[in-house]
Amino acid sequence: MEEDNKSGQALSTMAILEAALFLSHEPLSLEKLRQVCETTPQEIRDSLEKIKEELEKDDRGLVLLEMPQGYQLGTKPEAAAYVEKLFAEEEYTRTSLSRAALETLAIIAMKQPVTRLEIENIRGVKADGVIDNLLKKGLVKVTGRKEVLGRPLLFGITEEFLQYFGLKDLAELEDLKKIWLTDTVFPEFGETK
Amino acid sequence: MEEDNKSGQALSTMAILEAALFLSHEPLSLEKLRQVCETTPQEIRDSLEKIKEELEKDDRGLVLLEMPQGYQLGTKPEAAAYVEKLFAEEEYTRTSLSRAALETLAIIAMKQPVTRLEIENIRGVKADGVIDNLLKKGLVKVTGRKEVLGRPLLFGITEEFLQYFGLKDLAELEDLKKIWLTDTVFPEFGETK
Amino acid sequence: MSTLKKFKNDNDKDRYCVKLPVFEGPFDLLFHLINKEEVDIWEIPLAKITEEYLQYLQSMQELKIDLAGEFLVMAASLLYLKSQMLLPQHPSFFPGEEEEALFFGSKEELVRCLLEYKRFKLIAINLKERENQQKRIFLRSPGLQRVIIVNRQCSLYPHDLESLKHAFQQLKKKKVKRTEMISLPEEMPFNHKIRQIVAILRKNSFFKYFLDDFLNKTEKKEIVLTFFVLLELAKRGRVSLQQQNIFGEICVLTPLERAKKL
Repeated sequence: MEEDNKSGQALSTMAILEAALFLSHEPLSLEKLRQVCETTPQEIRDSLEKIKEELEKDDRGLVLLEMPQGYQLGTKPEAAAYVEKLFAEEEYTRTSLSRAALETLAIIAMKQPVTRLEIENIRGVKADGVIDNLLKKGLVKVTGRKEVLGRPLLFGITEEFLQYFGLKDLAELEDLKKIWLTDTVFPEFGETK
Repeated sequence: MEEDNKSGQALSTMAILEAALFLSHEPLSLEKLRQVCETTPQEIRDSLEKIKEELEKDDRGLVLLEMPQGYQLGTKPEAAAYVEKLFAEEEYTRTSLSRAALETLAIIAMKQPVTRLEIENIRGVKADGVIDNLLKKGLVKVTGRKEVLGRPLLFGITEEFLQYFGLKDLAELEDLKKIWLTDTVFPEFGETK
Repeated sequence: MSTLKKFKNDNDKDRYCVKLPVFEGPFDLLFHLINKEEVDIWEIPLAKITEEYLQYLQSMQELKIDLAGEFLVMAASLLYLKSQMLLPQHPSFFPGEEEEALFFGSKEELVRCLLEYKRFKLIAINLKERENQQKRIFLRSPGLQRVIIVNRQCSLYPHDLESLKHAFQQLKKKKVKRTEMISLPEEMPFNHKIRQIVAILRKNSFFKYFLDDFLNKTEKKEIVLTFFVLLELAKRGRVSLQQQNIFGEICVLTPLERAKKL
């Protein structure tokens, strides 16, 4: 944009990326980063890779998250117990999803688009309350109607679903499906409460 | 707090500091950082020093700012022209302070606590508008009332004043006061427009 | 920790939940029972499992826990299967209708349902792990400070600090001179000054000056005189004075045609 602003020595793409990712509180797309850095997507990708490597070092406390909408910096999971102290309790206590919600989400993610009845048939329990809740949370959305009697709503997962579970894209979700094929002994589901 | 949370490998103090400084939107005091990291002030100081050194490298885009209230991460000045693109025009375009505002600030900084009338006597013009504006900007605050007829408000500068002008502490402001005493030839005041 | 809090202020129902395993529906319970038997899912001892299932329901009822209808449907389904196996030569007394109200009509169907349920449970476990991991990653929240951070880092602030220093210096000058009394001579060389200024206005083809252009004098008397002259000229309509905004520059304008007349 304003050429005259760019006085002083030039920064490396890595440095500009770090500054941009630091300032943003939402994921930045590759395209956005390209605009900011004024360089090629390839160099952005390479620099992001290098940043990721650097962050793996023990003296660094951040991670580079790859999300459906782009890249974002976060703190390392191991730092959680420390940095939590920065926040008031109510601020960071994020409620976990209930088992019912997780099971319902699993079905929707694997079988989408799927109707409420189909979900209920698999779990053997009513699903309206859970689905309403997931819709409210934005983890699930209505994708259309099934062209059968009664034209029931079809549900699918959202980008926020991927983000919530730290999945980069739908391909990573597909990897999850491989659990379908394995036949391990069924592990006891840990108590959530 | 919850000891059991601290599972996984331990992070270095540097890493925890980075995570904490990354998350905070305001300067963190040494005491606060000590609480977060659960270590000695000496180790905090050493680690901050190391972080500062690391940030000087060309591949890093951040700086560690030392401010009256503590430490904070910011982006390198050289990155400004790039990262500005992340924000909508109106968000980052900052209007410089007017000459009237600067003069008023100078008076308040030098003679605080000072009344509006005293400011007006020095500048020879009404100051209410300017003071209101500075109060709104948070650069100036009401510190009390002068015990004279009419009990006029007294004004002083805020911590944000120091931050705004990149002054580390009041000692640095004292250095500025020396200008008051030196007898240099008055240079023509540059137009702000 | 959260369990404790819940325990304190919740009703009986939740307190029982702490003691008894909670099941997310009839399949969940059934799965639990089969799991306990440690048998292959295809070799379910149906009679035994059915009995245990019913026992569990009974204990729940004794604790006055409201059972969802689905648990009873499952009980009916299991009993139906059991009866079928006892009477293998009569596949169905009430074909169609009866089966529709049940979860499954044959052992194969039951196993298929259980397997499908198991897969989703496994995926749910995987999601749970991911959730736990993600919850420990903190992101920067949108903060109002953001803009200030950027700005402070812009090369703007050293400039501001310089401006502040200049302001100090200027004030210092003002401070010293302010209280000085200026006495004007009784006979002001007024007309001479008017001619002088008019000459300037005529000589140049500009029609816009700044007040500072005229007041840029070293002698205080000179400044005062010039100021009065300009006011006089404005009064006579030879020039007009304009100030765009408060504390802004004052412009001295000479209308083009008038400038010629002068």
